[in-house]
Amino acid sequence: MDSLQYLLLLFISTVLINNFVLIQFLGICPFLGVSRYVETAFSMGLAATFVMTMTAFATYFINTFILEALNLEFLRYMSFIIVIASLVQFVEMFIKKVSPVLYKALGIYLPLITTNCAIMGMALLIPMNDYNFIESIIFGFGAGVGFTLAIVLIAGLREEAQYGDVPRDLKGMPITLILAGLMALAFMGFAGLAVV
Amino acid sequence: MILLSVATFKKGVHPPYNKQYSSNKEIQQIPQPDEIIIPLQQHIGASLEPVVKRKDQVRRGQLLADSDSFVAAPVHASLAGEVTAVEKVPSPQGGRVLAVKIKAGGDQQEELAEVPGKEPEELSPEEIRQAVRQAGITGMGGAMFPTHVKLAVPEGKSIDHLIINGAECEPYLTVDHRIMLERGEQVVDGLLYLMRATEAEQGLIGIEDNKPDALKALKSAAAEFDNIEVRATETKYPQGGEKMLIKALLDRDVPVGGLPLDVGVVVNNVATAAAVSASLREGRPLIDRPLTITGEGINNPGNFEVPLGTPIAEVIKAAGGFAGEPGKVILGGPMMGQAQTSLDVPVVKGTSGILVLTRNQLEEYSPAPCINCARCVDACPMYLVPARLEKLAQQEELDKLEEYQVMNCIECGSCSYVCPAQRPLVHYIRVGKAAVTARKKSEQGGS
Amino acid sequence: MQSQELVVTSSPHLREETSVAEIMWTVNISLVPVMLAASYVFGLRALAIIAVSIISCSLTEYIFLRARNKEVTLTDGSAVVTGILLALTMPPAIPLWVVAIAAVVAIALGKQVFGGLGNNPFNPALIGRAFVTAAYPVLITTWTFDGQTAATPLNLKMMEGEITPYWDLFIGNIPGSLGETSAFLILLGAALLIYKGYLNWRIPAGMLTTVFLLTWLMGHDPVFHLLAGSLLLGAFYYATDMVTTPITPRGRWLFGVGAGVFVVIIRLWGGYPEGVMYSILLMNMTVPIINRFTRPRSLGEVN
Amino acid sequence: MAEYFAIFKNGLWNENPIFKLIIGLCPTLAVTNTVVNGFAMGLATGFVLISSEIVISLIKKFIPNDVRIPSFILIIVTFVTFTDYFLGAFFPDIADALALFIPLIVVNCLILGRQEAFASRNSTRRAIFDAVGMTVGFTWVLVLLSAIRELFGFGTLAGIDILGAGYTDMIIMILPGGAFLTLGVLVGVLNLLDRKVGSDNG
Amino acid sequence: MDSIFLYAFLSMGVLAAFLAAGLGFASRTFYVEKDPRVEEANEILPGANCGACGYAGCENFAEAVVRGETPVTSCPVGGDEVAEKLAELLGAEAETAEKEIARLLCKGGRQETAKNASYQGIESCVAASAIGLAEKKCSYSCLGFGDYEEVCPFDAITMNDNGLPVVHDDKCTACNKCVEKCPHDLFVLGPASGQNHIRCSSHDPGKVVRKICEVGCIACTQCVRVCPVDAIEMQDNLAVLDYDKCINCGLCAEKCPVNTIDFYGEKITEIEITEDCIGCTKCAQECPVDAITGEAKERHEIDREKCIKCGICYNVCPVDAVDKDTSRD
Amino acid sequence: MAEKNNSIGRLIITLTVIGALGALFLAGVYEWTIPHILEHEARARERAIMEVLPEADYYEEVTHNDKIFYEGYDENDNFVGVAVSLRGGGYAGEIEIMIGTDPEAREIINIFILNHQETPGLGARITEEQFRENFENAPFSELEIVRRTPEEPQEIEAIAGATMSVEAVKNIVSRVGDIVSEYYGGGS
Repeated sequence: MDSLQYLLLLFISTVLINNFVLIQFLGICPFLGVSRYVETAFSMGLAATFVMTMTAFATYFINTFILEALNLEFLRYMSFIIVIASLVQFVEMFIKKVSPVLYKALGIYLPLITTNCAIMGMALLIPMNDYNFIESIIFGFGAGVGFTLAIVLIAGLREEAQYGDVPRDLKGMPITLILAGLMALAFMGFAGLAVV
Repeated sequence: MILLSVATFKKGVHPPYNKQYSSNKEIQQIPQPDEIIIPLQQHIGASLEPVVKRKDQVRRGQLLADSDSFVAAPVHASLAGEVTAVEKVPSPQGGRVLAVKIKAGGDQQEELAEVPGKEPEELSPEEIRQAVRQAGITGMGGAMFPTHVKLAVPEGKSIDHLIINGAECEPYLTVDHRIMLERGEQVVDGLLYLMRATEAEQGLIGIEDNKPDALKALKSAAAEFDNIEVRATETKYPQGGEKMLIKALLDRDVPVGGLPLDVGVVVNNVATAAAVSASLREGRPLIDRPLTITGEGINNPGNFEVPLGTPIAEVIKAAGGFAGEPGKVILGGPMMGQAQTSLDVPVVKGTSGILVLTRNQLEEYSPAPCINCARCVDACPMYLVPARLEKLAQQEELDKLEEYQVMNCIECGSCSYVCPAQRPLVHYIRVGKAAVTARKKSEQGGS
Repeated sequence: MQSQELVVTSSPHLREETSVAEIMWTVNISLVPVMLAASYVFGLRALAIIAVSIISCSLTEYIFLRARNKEVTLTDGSAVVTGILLALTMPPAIPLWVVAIAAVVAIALGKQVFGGLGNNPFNPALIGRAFVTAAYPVLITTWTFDGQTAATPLNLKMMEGEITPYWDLFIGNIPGSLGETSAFLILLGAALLIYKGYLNWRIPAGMLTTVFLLTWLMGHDPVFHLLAGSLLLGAFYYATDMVTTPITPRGRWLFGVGAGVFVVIIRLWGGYPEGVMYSILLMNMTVPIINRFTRPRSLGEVN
Repeated sequence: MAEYFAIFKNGLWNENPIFKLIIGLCPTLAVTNTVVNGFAMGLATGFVLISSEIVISLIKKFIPNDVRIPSFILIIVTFVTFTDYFLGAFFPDIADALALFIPLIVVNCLILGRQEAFASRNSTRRAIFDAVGMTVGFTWVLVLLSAIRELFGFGTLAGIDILGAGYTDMIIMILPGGAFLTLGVLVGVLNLLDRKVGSDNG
Repeated sequence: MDSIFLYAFLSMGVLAAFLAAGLGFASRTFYVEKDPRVEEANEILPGANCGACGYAGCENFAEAVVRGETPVTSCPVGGDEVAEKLAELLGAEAETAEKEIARLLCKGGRQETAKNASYQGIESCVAASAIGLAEKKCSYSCLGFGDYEEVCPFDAITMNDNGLPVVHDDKCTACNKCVEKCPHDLFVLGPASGQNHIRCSSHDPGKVVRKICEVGCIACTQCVRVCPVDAIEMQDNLAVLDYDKCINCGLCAEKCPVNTIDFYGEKITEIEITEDCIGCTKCAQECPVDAITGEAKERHEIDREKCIKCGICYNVCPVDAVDKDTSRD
Repeated sequence: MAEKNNSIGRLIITLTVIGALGALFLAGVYEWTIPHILEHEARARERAIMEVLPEADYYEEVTHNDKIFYEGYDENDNFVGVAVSLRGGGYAGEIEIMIGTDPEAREIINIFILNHQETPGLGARITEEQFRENFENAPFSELEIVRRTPEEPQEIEAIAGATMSVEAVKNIVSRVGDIVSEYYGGGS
């Protein structure tokens, strides 16, 4: 029971309090790039969440049974990036084969994910925080959900901002950054929740 | 308890009605105009081919133009005289339209079609539709949809209710009110023919409860018919909207993109019903129509029987001319009528009124930004989100416009009426509708 | 016959006699009792804060509009509304320059960068307040009452578990921000707005009910939670800011309930004693999505 | 030489990675709360960029098309790991401050993007100029951004007190929200400058 | 400690081999036939899949570019270089035609055209025409709100003080956006070299036009008659110019009594046949007014009485034996 | 490039070679840098221990039940106290604190914040000398946070605006008594 509550808190904390995008600055590129429309943002978020959960799973094993066992921590970045790259590739292949519909909705976002630093950051944070297997999975999933939440919300706001008369020089990226800043400001309301 | 007995729909607005200017003025005959202009497109549908040419002499009631197409209503001369031109003239709908110009001359005795004044039950639906088409009758509430088309029930559908729209929810206008008072029997008679034509069992007449005398008049006119019911509806705009009236009287929702007949109903205006009666009893084509001329900018507001094609300047003259400086001249009511650029445009079949507002009455057009107050959402009787439609139309997001059901807008103007920021919501929605329609057309053309 | 050209416009040709300015100024008037109470409870300093806030907001708006060659629309009263609402979130002991910074941020980053009135996604006053909360956390959490440092009712509850009597909360004899004193005067102002039809009841109803029910379910004192802090002010004034809230009826319920949930989460488990500001900002963020998924079904639409 | 200079200059303004290309933003936002951090991040990224552009422009002929990207990533990650250990060994303070964002240089689209867009299609000499130009372009915006944030956030510049003791630190400037807002406004201002300058020239 | 080297070598080698095998396998098994231009565009792109363009990866972007959904300049990573290459790839087929420029077929600005009413509402031509409202009496005229100013992606259209749009030739790319947008169909694409333009679209009869517009075509047909190459045709009360036939002589502009026709070119003031004439008779055959006389293989002469100075002889002479003097009108 | 031999074998060889060579290179880097990194870590730890055990001249690392304790001795080899590093959740992330104790007196000598992610200028003020002084001579018991100048040894003065961070430090430090007492008994 206790650990269940702990896992729930870990999840909430990853999604809201330490939101990957708005608080930890991870995955900013797709967050700003693929957030023009709510639909694409949501698909991107789903794809990222899926890959993040899988990555958490895979890198946990690589880290525990190869790197730490063989004292090869210095190969962490290299092995993780290889794992992420292959994983993305395999997932893409798999989806393409299994469901063309799903591929249209999610698959086309997969290539973007290799260079999404939220994935790599998440993979690296797991050994840094000494998470065990279940915690790692929860953390990976939570990070993905947090990413999805942020990217969908900002896509909604951006769609709306198009109707407004944004000053010419602020159009595009600057106004998106300002929106992200204001979102981060609002997310500060969650600060301190974790200590409960 | 009284409230409960009044039929109504949800949302809508309560504009000032201002009917006092003309509501107690009897319908008068307007002096005969010197020249009339008969546009060849006074209906929704295919355009007409003129059957007269320049210098032809025509009699009153003579056919001027017709079409082979089913969805069309022929036009007749409302003045005897000489055809002076067949050319494009400014149309009351904006733009230019081909029209026959006739200069008055000779005997003004009208030429009536030969119709044996048969009772409704003696005629077949098809015969009634034929007669209605020959008389060139269209909806006289404003939309000008050919009435015989409305009456043609497609295979597989059946009509159980025929509704006569006597709501007259447009502010200022009183002509329907007067028709019901003065020609109540004719309206009920027209209703009987219409019911026969559609084989509808039940006739319903809906009248806003601010016209108790009209309610009384029609109740007594319809008293002998069991299958006709006269009901009061709440005085609320747009109670006279077809879909609103159906909702109020029968609680049926007309499907998006559908017609009243999809829910077993046909709705006709009181003036149309009267015209149907006139055409079937007397063989009279639609060449005159009663209308209201009113507004603060008119000296003697009143209700007039006007030959179709009369330039509105003539009607204004008949009503004593402008009071003060005219600002806007509107054909129709203030909520849905169209402002005119010129006084040379003619009265057409759908012209239910001429409203003149003085210059002093007009406010400066200076819309403020939309503040999302959602008053438009709360007012829209069609449950649309006008504020959003405006933005989508601005950005030409056609897919989303369709998703937000822009085509379901009835352009009643309730949203613009309540908008505190004076946003031209209806105008934007029209732009959006036009764009969506254009795209649909080009897609169909392409495939 | 006609001396001047006729005017042509799209229909309708009638308009109800309201305007954005009228709505804004009515909001301002409805806040007068609260402002008077603030200056009675906290002294003239409260008035100084309000004045600085209004002037800074108006000035920023003016500069922005001039710089963008737009019509200067200060008379619509929206900058003044922001100024007053911002001032009411400030603690009485706040240095005036902090108020000015908050005001500039509120109008500049909260409103004008998005194109001015009607286009801002977040409530500008709350953006100003959230900005200075993050920038000067010490100054913004220093509360005074009768010239003494004092803790607000929610602080007292969080730190000491002490509950302030209801009556004090209701009439406003308590320390706190300028606007979070008297529940009674806030209700009075809100009543005016409801009477005029300028306040949508769904949001405050959803928000207050949610807070009441949730705190009660969690075993806290629901009445205290309703009256304490800026909940009433927030529910009636900040959460009902038309620009930053949903336009659909169902969306408004959702907004109110969501804001209520966040208030309770932050108050009971969060790092801050008060969560009204953040809960409204967080819900502001969701408005485009809410609007999208609560589009009313048009008459005759299937599904 | 003029040609090389043009390549170099490109990165400074016309194709400035941050405010024109808008890439590589994660570190830009995360580590720019002090000038020292911003500068160090710029150099670290620059080192990886330069070394990998050199290596890739040298071996580009031997890499089959299908594994182009994975090969580049492997080369990049090697240099990143090197940088990480090097900083940890000799500049532990900086390594601590930049923490997670050193390894994340791997997935900085700036690096991979330049390999694809430039190094794999140009001679080594041209690649060096491109990398150096991009590095300087990346670094100066990083330093400018961090200078603004540090000045308002701590009242200091590169640790030196500027605004005096009477200044109340504006803490938001060093928080995430402040990072987004500052960069947003900064890019806006730079756009304005760019437009003004551009219209004067044209 | 040496084992570290061994393990490192082995583990990464195996992992990398695994990745490579997967990739190679994927690229073969799941090969899909695609638009070759998409492939080419994809080749040009950086391939970093960073998403900065707003699309889901480079391939997605390549598809969008080829479909024309997004401008070639929208890959921020690739910069100008990539944009140029993409433009080259996509523009290959478009380059062949002669450069065209949008032309406005209305000259009736605020000063020239009678005003009918004062319009208040959305300041856009599309909006005004959607409800059939116009200020000017001429229902074919330019509504003057300048929607195209915004529509033009290249800032090539500005509104002048007279309420008419002006196309800036140097910026116009003949993208057709303004042609599509104008609700009165007042824009056409004409060859950039064209110097004659009949700037009216009114099909109203001349007597109507005369009353409402100072510069509207009154259908007097003088231009039709003067045109040496029959490039002008009357279509329902309106003179319409066929740009393909027009030789830019400017005669029609000169003749037009209401100044509807614009001529930007240089009018021939003097023309003569020099001694270089080889007497090929080509000019004499082509002259629309038979003003050239002369025997074959002898120097020809221009009859100044008959000559209309259209310049056809100058254009057709195979040995450049026609001299002309021009002056700007 | 595209025309090159793209056979699977070649793909594998290329990537394998790059990966393996990179790994070899990194192994070398690792061998070269790791002593320095370890040294830095050790030096940082030593500094922290000396900070919290000011009287100590040197320390010895002792492991009890997998838990590492740093015993401090002065130049005369007298035991002056024991330091231990504890972690716990802070406002923004984990906080790691080196705590020096005097098990005899059942008192805390001083603390040193090793790692934290608290808000700069706010929660980060827990690293300041002024705040750490609060813990000098604090007893082995539950500590208390007050919003005034502390009067009792167990009282810790709050930092305005950083309640959560102070609370976190207090919670972590409060645990030290039990941990140290378990192995160093002391006093009564």
